[in-house]
Amino acid sequence: MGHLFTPSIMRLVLPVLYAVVIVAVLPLMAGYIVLMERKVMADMQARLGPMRVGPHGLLQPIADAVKLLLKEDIIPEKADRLMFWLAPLVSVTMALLAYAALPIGPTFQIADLNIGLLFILAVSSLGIYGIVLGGWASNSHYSLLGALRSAAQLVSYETAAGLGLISALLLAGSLSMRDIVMAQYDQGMWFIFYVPIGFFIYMVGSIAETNRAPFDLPEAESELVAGYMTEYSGFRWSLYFLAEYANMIIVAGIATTLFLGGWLRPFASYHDHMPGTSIELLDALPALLVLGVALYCFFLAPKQPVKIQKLVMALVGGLCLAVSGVLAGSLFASPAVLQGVHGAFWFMAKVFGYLYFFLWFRFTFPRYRFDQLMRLGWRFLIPLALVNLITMAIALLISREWGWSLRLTSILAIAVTLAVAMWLAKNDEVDSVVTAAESE
Amino acid sequence: MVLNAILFYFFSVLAVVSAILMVTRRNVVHGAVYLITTLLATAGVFLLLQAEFLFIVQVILYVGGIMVLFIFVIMLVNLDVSLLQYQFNRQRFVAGVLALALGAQIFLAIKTGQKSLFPPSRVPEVLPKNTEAVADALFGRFMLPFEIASILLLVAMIGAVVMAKRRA
Amino acid sequence: MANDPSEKDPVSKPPASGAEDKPVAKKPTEPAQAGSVTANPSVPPDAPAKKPAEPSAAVPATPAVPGAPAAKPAAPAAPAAPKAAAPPAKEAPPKPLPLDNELVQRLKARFGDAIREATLDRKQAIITIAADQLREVSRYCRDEEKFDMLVDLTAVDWPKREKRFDVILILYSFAKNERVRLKAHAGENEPVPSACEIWPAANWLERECYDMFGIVFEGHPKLTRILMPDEWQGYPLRKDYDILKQDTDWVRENLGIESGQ
Amino acid sequence: MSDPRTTELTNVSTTVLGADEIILNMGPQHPSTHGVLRVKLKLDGERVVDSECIIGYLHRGVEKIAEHRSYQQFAPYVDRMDYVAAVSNGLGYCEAVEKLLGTEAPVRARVVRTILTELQRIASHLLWLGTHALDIGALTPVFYCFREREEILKIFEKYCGARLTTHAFRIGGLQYETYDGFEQDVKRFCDDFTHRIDEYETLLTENRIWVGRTKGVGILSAADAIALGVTGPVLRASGVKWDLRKAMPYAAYDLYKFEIPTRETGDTYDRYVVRMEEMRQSRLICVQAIENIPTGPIMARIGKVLKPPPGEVYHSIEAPKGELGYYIVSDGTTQPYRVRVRPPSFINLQAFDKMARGSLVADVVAIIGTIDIVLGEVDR
Repeated sequence: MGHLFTPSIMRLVLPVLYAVVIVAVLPLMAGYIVLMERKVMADMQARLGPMRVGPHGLLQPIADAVKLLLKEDIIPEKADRLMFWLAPLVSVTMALLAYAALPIGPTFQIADLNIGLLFILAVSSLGIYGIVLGGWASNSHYSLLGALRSAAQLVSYETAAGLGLISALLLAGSLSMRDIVMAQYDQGMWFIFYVPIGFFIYMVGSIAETNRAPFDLPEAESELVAGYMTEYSGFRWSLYFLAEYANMIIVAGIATTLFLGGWLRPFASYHDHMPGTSIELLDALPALLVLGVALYCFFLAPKQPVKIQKLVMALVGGLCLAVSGVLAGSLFASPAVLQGVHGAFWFMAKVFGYLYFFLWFRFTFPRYRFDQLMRLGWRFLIPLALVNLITMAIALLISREWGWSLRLTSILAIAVTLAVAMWLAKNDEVDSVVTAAESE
Repeated sequence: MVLNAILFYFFSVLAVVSAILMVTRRNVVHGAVYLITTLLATAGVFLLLQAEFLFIVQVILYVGGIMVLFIFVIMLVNLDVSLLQYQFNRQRFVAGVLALALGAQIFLAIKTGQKSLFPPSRVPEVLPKNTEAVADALFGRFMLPFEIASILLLVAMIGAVVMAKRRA
Repeated sequence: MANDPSEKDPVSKPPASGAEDKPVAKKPTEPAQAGSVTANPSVPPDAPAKKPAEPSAAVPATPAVPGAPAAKPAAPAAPAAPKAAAPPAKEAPPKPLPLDNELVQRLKARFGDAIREATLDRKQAIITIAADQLREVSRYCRDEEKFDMLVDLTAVDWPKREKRFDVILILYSFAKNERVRLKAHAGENEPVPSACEIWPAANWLERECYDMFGIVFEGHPKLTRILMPDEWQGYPLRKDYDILKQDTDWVRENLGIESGQ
Repeated sequence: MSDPRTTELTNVSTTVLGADEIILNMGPQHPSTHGVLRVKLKLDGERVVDSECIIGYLHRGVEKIAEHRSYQQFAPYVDRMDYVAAVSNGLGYCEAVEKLLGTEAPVRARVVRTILTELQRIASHLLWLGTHALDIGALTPVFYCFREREEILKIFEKYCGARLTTHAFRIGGLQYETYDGFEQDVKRFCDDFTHRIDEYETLLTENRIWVGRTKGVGILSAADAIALGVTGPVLRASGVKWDLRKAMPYAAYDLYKFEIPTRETGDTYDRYVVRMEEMRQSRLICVQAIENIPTGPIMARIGKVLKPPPGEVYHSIEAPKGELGYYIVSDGTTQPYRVRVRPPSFINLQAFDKMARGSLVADVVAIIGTIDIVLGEVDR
């Protein structure tokens, strides 16, 4: 039996185990992100959001999932059957495939490819086929119009997002996601502080890439009535839905890894200890946070109107308590375990923080018109990303050749890029007036 | 090592079959999808040769970029007209000759290159990171061809923009 | 309307024309209102909604107006009379009175007998004109008289008269803040000249008139039904079109039910 | 209205986006056509080449019914036309019949009528703002607007028992005295409303995307507006300073001071600014009116059976959508011989084609929103 655990086998079993965990957890997480979105949206719109299914709507995602499974799955009569079946499949597989290289914790990573970032970018760019073929196959010119629009949007914003990423890669020097995080650990500074404009460009690019918020033109409800997803229903539609939210998590994961220091604890190099113990001050934070949540759940439990809701709330409180126990327990375990568990917590915290911005944008901004969207992409974001790349490279060069500290040179680079951004924005306004006049 | 051979044959058969399917389909979009599978299969073969940078470039460039524009054009062009047109194949003879010549060449390559039909078994333990290798080659020894190629691309892009501007 | 400017004498403002004298609480706004009315430059005092009684009253005051027809009909005096003695609520307001002010005179001078009659009903000017001159009168009203907005174009069906339809055009002039109502009599299938070139607003209004009454407006770019289904037979707003009547075969064919009721 | 089932004009082939134009049918069931309006757009790519509005789906023959009802019986039908601004419909009709009878509502009735009509204007503009922003993609304003509109509807419900089709007024004045606490409710609403509007303004007015989506979209020049008979905020946004409440004061409008907001270019953004300013002015009127509601009778002495002497009258008011006019012909009986309603939405919608031509599909949705039409009034 011993040979079963030889390194080569273990190298195979562990990633498969991680993969199973991710594929299993993902739909659940996507469901709860939907709930988070509806609750945050309700909060911003002076209302309560789902409250009926489970305490404070906590069981709503399960209800949604069951509904989607039971819904009738209609295929339009003149649709292209093969494509209609294939399109959502392509979307979902590409979205799930991209998780292969995502470093959730120092050890919790399916495969540490030395071209990790490129692999994720490549695979998520294949997601376009799901949308384009879906729009084509449903054979109604509403969805075709929506599909073509989203293809054009994805292609143009991928460039912008890619360039935004490269400016962070300059600092990291390697494509492997692990090395990028380690680089941020070695340099003791998250890359967002060195190249904030790159982060901003990537954020805008990633929102456009996942068809969300001000850029959700392809399924703009009012004009094209749900764009390429119009003809889909039931489980097939939920595949698209899962793909969209999986993409959102990937995009948030990439941003966290590259700009927000992946699984690193904030102030990773700060090593002050709790008096008299070997526990670092900041390491206790996650446990305390989750403990707070647990207490709040227990506090709410008796207030729930229905008995079952009291039970579920208590259950959720217990769950949080267990998680905080694990987090606290790992404080005393070996550093590897500590890093693994806390790393995963910090990674997830940053991902959800990033997603909060997604939701926030969605509820405050109206929708861009298609030509404005394209103009923003090609005439503002991509040139800005190029300029940002060049100035960052120069800053890096100066700091390496003349020994100035990277912080100083990066601030200079940021200043130059901001100046260019102002100039670009100014004549962008002039153009938008011109095009408005043209369109008369 | 056996896994290597299995994967190799899987990818190559997939590539050949989908290439044939691509040519024979009546519906153009199905053809495009089979073309994509062919490209992905060849990318798989690159991976087997441990050239992962090439694998990624193949996936991003061909499948992620060029094929998207292919499908874009297919959808924009009004296809009913092209379906009705008479599929000319008067050049049946020329096509035959060309196929034979190509076949002979490939056969010769296999004959002289490798003795056995199985791929070599040398799998070096630690692999040089070939992204860096490609980068060094590109910016090191082949600096000049790289610059010429980039200028060529630039000219092509400007040409496209000028033509589009005039037609709009 | 108590606050209807036309009734107001520039000097005093009768608080309300209600018959009995109501104990009106001390209204701080009272003086302001009187003040606001006269002081409000944007509402020229002599441009109330209705044809003002004043100007016609003012005319006699300046007999020196050359060429004014010598015998001023008693009309201008008449409207002043009822205002003084507040009519008891029961007694109805005066019957439509013949109207003769500059606008009517200019129109008569210009179009002669095409202007059939001009009356003042409830202080609103109504000028009846010959149907075939409709387009010329409208163009004249818009260009010279500056009635630049066609407020409404509709019709009234008087089945007992031989020319059964009244085509009504309500015009409004921004400059003079004044309304006038042109009325043309049209027979059953007698086409009426369309006012589309003069006021583009007439397009849909005439289509609705055609849809509801069957009046054909010749010169209209696309005279088709606008509210009813295109293949509907019959014109609903005609008096002889009973309220329960329906185009039963359209209903049966399109909606597949026996009848709407 | 062409036969709904045969949509022969929609030539949908598998690849539709060829060089030739496609016909895109929006409606009659479409989330952003504010009711059953069908717009047939001829598109060249994304640009609108030609548009045709097909209406009549909600035609109930209100004018035909009027000829078979007595004057008082017809009053509730009037609320069903522009069901978003029922109170101002009622005001127009009651004042028209009062003018027909030659009588006039007492001062107290006129002041209360003015307050309720101005509240209704605010409610109608709030509903417009919410749905208009929703069409353009801003998800949040609609909830804020409906929260304020709810306050107004509560006041209506307390006063006349109904929220939407209120039938609040009677010919000759009011049937009900104002409930006690009416002044406090309106006062509380007016005080609270100022910073509510500022909330919407911060959310939208300087929002670059909102400005980008509305500036220069659906432009209507002053000359076109007047020629097309357009009235209301759409006309004022094109630069014509004209408001019936000032030009021909009715009810108690001449007792209060308020401004008429106008803008110059007449695009969607200007109409947005004009309507927001109008809401502020309406609030101002309510504040002035609520300070001092004159006491006195609320009903003129016109007796139960109304038999207006033969003749005709045209009376119009400034409804939230534009000039709402009633042309009533009476033949001396208790039933009107003919009631013609001048519907502002119907005539304003006619300007849609001029605004939409040359714009993009996404703008069509914004343009329908900015004209602020209610299909009940368009189809009558």
